Amino acid sequence: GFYGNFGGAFIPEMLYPNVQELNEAYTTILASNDFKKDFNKLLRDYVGRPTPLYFAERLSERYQTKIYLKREDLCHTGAHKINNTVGQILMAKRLGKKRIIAETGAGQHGVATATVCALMGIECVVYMGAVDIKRQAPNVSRMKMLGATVKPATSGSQTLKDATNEAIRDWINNPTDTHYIIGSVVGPHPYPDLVAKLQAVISEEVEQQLFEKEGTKVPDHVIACVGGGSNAAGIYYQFLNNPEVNIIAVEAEGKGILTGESAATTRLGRSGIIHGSKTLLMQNKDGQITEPYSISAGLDYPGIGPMHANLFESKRAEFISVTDEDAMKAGLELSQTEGIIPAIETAHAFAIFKERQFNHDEILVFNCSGRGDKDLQTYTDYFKLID
Amino acid sequence: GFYGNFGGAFIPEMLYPNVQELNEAYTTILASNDFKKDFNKLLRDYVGRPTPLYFAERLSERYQTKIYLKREDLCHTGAHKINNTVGQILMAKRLGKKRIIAETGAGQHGVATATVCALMGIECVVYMGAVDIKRQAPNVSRMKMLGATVKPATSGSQTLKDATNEAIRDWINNPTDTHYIIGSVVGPHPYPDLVAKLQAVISEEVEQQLFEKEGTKVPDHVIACVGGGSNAAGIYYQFLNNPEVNIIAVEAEGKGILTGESAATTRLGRSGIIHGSKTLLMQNKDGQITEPYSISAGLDYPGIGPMHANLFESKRAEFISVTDEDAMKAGLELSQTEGIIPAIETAHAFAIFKERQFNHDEILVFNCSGRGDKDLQTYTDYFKLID
Amino acid sequence: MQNRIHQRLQQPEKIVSIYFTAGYPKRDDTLEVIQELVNNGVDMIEVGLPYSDPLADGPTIQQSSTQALKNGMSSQLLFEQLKDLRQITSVPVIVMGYFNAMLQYGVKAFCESCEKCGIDGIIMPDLPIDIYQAEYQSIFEQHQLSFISLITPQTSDERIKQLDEASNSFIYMVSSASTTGSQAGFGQTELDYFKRIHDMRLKNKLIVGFGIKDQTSFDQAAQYTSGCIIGSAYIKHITEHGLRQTKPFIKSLKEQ
Amino acid sequence: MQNRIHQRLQQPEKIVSIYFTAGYPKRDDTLEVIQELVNNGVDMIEVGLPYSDPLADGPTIQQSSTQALKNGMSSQLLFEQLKDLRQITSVPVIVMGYFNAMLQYGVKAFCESCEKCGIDGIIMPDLPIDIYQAEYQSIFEQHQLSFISLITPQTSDERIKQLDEASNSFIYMVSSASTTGSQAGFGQTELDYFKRIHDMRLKNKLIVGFGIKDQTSFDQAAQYTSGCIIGSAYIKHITEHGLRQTKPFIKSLKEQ
Repeated sequence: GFYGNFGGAFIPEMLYPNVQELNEAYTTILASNDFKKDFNKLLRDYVGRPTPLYFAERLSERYQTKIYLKREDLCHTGAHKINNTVGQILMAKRLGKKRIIAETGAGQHGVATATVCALMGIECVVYMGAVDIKRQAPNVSRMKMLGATVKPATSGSQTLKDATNEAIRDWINNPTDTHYIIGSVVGPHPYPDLVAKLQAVISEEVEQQLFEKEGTKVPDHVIACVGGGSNAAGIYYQFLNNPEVNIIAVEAEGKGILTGESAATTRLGRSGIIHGSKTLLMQNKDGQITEPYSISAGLDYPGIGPMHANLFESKRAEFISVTDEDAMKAGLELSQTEGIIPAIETAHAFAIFKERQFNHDEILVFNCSGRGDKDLQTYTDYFKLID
Repeated sequence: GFYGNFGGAFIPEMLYPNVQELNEAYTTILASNDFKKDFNKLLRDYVGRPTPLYFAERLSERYQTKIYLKREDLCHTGAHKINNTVGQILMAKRLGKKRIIAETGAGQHGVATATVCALMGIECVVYMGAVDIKRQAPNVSRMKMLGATVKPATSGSQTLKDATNEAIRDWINNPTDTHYIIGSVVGPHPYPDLVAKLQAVISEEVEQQLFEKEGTKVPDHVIACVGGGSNAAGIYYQFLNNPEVNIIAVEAEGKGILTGESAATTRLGRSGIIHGSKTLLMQNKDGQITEPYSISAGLDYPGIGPMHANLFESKRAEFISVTDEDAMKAGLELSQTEGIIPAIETAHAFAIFKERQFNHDEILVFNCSGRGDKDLQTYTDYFKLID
Repeated sequence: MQNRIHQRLQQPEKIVSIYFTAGYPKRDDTLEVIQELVNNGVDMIEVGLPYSDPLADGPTIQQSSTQALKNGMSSQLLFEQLKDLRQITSVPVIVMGYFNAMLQYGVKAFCESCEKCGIDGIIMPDLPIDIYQAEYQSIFEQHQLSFISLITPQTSDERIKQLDEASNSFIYMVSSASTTGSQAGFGQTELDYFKRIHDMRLKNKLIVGFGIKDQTSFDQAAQYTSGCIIGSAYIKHITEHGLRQTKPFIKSLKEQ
Repeated sequence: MQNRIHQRLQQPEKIVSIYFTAGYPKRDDTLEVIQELVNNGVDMIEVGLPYSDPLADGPTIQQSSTQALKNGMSSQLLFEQLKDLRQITSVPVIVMGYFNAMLQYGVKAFCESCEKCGIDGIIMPDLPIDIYQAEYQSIFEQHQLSFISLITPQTSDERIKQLDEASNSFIYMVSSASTTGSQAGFGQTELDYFKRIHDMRLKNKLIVGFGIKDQTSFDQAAQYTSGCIIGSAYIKHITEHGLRQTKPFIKSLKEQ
C-alpha cells in the first residue's frame, strides 16, 4: 500500500473492517473476467469509451509541436470521473453493499456517483461542502435529478476536504451495508491503487490510439492537471515504468505561490497525513491542514495522491504550477482555437506553454479531463463575456 | 427538392444564387472521398463517434419491452447538432466561404456552429432571439467563449423563428463570402436533404450496433422528438424505406392542444410556407405564422421539416404529442432509472409510454438526442429540487 | 395583356414608385396614403400586404408590418379597403407580399380579389418562377395581373433571361444584394450593374428598388432604367412626420 | 513499564475517565479543566489535542477542536500548559490526537515532551499498529508511554488479538461503530459485544468509550469492563454550563 515513502492506511480502527474488506477483495474482483466483462461493457455502452485521441491541429501549429488531446470531456457526465464510479459501483454490488456514499468538491464526482447509483438503483448520499453547494448549484441540481441525497458539510472551510471528512464519518457509522466511493487517488490504501487502476483505461486507450495515428505507443510527454490526481493517474498509468515518457503534472498555483492563496501542494506542502494517507500536504508547522485556494473547485485540495507525491519526490514527474490567470487564459485559448471549452481544472494543463517549450517533432498527450459547462459562470464573470 | 407535397425553395430572388450554389455543389461534395474522409475523421476524433447504442436495462424492465438509447447526448457539445455543423463547415470551406452565420433557439445549434468555427478559425455570427438570449444564458456564454458573435433578434416573439429570419437577412446581405449553417431539416432545398444526410450517420451506426447486439439491423420502432426534426431525420434515415420499421415522431403539446400554448405542428398546423419551405405550419387563417409554445426551447418552432410533413401526410410515421408535464416527468424518470439526464426536447420522446404500449420482444430505439445540462434550471424550478 | 403598368411604362418620363405597408400607421390609413401619394404626383404604388415573417425586408418595413398586423390588417381587409381604389386614381397599383398569405387565401381567390379592386400586378419575392409558371401563370394572366420578378447583382445572365421570360411589365431590379433599407447611396459597382442589365435589352422594362432615398440616388438609378421604387425611406418619413407630410417627401424626389 | 495508568487499573473500582479538548473553551482553560476534573474525583483524563480534520470525531468534539485551534492551541502550547501537571494531580493523563500533529512535531520529540509533562499514554486513532510496532513502539516505551488501541464491534477476533498485543495498559473499546457522540444508550447488541470481548480474557484491561452520557450507560458498560470514557457529553455540558459546573456532571455519573 505504499508508493515510496507515501501511501498506507492511516485510519481510525473504526474504519479498519471496511477498508480491510475492500483491500482483501479488490484485486480479485478487478482481475475477474466477470467484473472485466461488466466494466468494459458499461464503459463502452454507457460511458462512451473509447474516448477519442484528437490531434489538435491549430493548437499544434501555434506551439510548433504535436498536441494530442485525450477526450475524457466526452465521457458521460462530462469528465473522467465516471470511469472510477462505474468500476466501484460494480465492486460495491459484488461486496453486497446496499448504500453508496461519496464526497464531492466541484460536484463532478458527486454527479458521476449519483449517476451510477441511479443506473443500478442503489441509494446514494453525497457529501458536499456547504460553500460548494452554493457555488456549484448546477451540479447539485444534477445530483438531485438523479435521485441522490446531497448532505452539506458545514465544518471547516465547508469545501472538499470537509466533505471528505463527513463521508468518512458516515462510513464509520455505517460499517456493513455501505460502500464509500472515493473520487480521486487519495484516501487510505487500497483507494489510491483502486482508483488508479480503474482510470488506467485512459492510458491503455492512448497507447492503442497513438499507435494507429503515429505508429508508436510512446508519447514524449503526458500532461495532466493534478488536484487529488485521478485524471493524471489515468493518463500516466501505462507510462509510469517507461523512462522514455516524460510525465508532467500541473498544479493550481491560485493567485501565486507567495500569496497565501494557492493549491500548489508540491511547492507549498510537506509530508503528512490526510484522509488516511501519507502524502504531500499543505499544513502549518503543527500539522494542521491549511485551506487551499484555486479558482478551480476541483483543484482546491490541500493534498495530492500518494502516487503523485512519490512521482514528485523521486523526480519521475516534472511538476509545474500555473496561476488562476494563466489557466483561465489557456481555457479561453483552447475554446477559441479548437472549439473545446475545458473545465477550469483541465485548463491548467493547457497553461504550460508559458512555462515550457517543446520540439516540433515531440508528441504531447494532454488529458482533456473534463468539459467546462460547469464553469461557464466563472469564465463569463472572469472575461466579462456578457454585458 | 420535394417530399410529396412538401419542400421546395420558396425564397426571395436575393437568396437564389446562394442556395443555387449550395444546391449545385452539395451532392458532389457529400459524395467525394475527400469530404467523406475529413468528415468521418472529425466525427470520430472530435465529435466522439460512434456514439454508443445503450441497452437501458432498468427502463426496459419497467415497461416490459426492449429499449435501446442512441447516445447522441455524448457527442461533443452535448447533442446531435454537431454532426451537421461539422459536415457543413467542411462544405463551407470547399465552397471557399470565409464567414459563417447560424440561427439558434435553445442555443445548442449555435454552440455547435460556434464550435466548428473555432475549430476551423472561421468568423462566426449566431442569431438568437432576444428572449432566448436571456433564458438560455449558459449557451450564450459558451458561444462567446468560442469566439462567436451573438446577435439578438428583436423582432416578433424574439425566439427561434425570428432568429432564423435574421440569419436569412444576413445571408441576403452577404451573398458571396458567407455560408449559412441551418440547424435543422428545415429551410429551402437543399437544406432539409443536406442536414438529413449529415445526420444519417446516426441510423447508420444504429444498424451496425443493433446487429452486434441483437443479430438484426432492423428495430421494430425508432422514436424521436420532432421540433424542426433533425435528430428524428438522423435516426429514421436508414429505415425510411423499410416498412418493417415503425417510425414514431413525438411532438411538443405544450400545455395542451386546446390551450393555445402548444407546438404540436401536425395537430394544429396546415400546409404553408416557412423559412423557404412548404411544410406543415402553425398559422392563422391569413397565413400569418403563430407563436408556438413548449417548455422546451428546442421544440418551440411553428413548423416541422418537409420530410416529416410528408411522413405525417403519407402516414409513414406515427405522430404522438406529449405535454410539458409528461415530458418533464419522463426526463426525471430517465434520470433516476438510467442515470441519464436528457434534454427536455429528448425527454418528450421518452414520454410516449403513457400513450403507447409495446410487446416485450419488440426492439425500440430512441434517439437520446441531447443532454439536459442546459435545462437544469428548468428542471430544478419545475420539480422544486432545491429549497 | 395590357394593364395600367404597361400603359405607364410606355411613357418616357421616369417613374417614381412608392411602397408602403397596408394598415400602417393606422389600420384604416391604407386608402388615405394612396390618396396622398396620388395627390403628390406619384407614378406607381406598391401596397405591401404585411406578413409576420418578412424575410426579404429590413427593419423599417418589418416594424411597419408588425404594427399593421397588430392593427388587424389581413388580406381580406386589404381588399375591402381597396374596393373603391379605382374611384380615386388611375395610377398603377401593385400588391407586394409573401406567398404564404396568398396561398392561404387561395391563389385564384387572391387574383380575383386583386382584379376586382383594380390591382395591376403582384410581387411575391418568395414565389419561385418555376412554380409560378407551372401552376399560377394562367391564373395571373386571366386576371390581368402582371407577375413581377426580382433580380440582384448576383443573378446570373441565364437566370435573368428566365426571369425576364416569366415576368410581365417590368423587372424589379434590386440595387444591391441586401434586404430593404440597408444600403446608403450608389457607387460605381451599382452603376456598372445598372448599365450591364440595361444593355441586356430585356423584353421587360427595369425599375430599381432598394437604396433609393433621395434625388441623387434616384437620378443615378433612373439613368439606365424606367424609374425607381422607394420604400423604407418613405415609411421612415411618415413614421416620423405623419402621412399628411407626404408632399415634401415626394417633392424632394421629383424636384427637377 | 509501569505507569499511573497501570497502577490505577490494578484497583478494583471502576474508572470514570473524562475526555476534553485542550484549549477549550478558552485557550488557557486546559489546566483548569484538569483541576476541576481531579477535584471532582475523576479517575483518568484524556486530553484531546485539537486537529483540523478529526475524522473519528462527531460534531461536538469537532466544534470544540475548531474553537480550540482558533484560540491558538498547538502541540507546543499544550506541553507548556501541562508542564506543571504533576504538581496538581497524580491521576493518569493520556493525550489523544491525530497522528499528523505528532508526526509534524516529531514522534520522538512528542514522546519526550509527553514524558516531561508526566503524560502516561497516547491514543492516536489513525496510527496503524503495524507502523507503530515497526517504527515507534521502542520510543513510546522508552518514555513510559502506553500505546492504547481502539476496537469496535466489527473488529475481528484475530485483529483484536493483534491490537491487544500492540497495546499497553488498556484497550479503548468503542461501544458501537460510530463517530463520537452519535449513539443513544446501549441495547442488547452492545451488551453482548462487551461480554464477548470480556470473555476473550485479553492481556489488557478494557475501557469503553463512545455513547456514555449518564449513569445508566456507564453502569451497563462498566459491568464487563474496567470503566468508561466520557467525551462528547462532558464537552456539551461545559459548553452549555461552563467548566465551573464540572461537579454536577461528574456527580451524576458517580452517584452510587
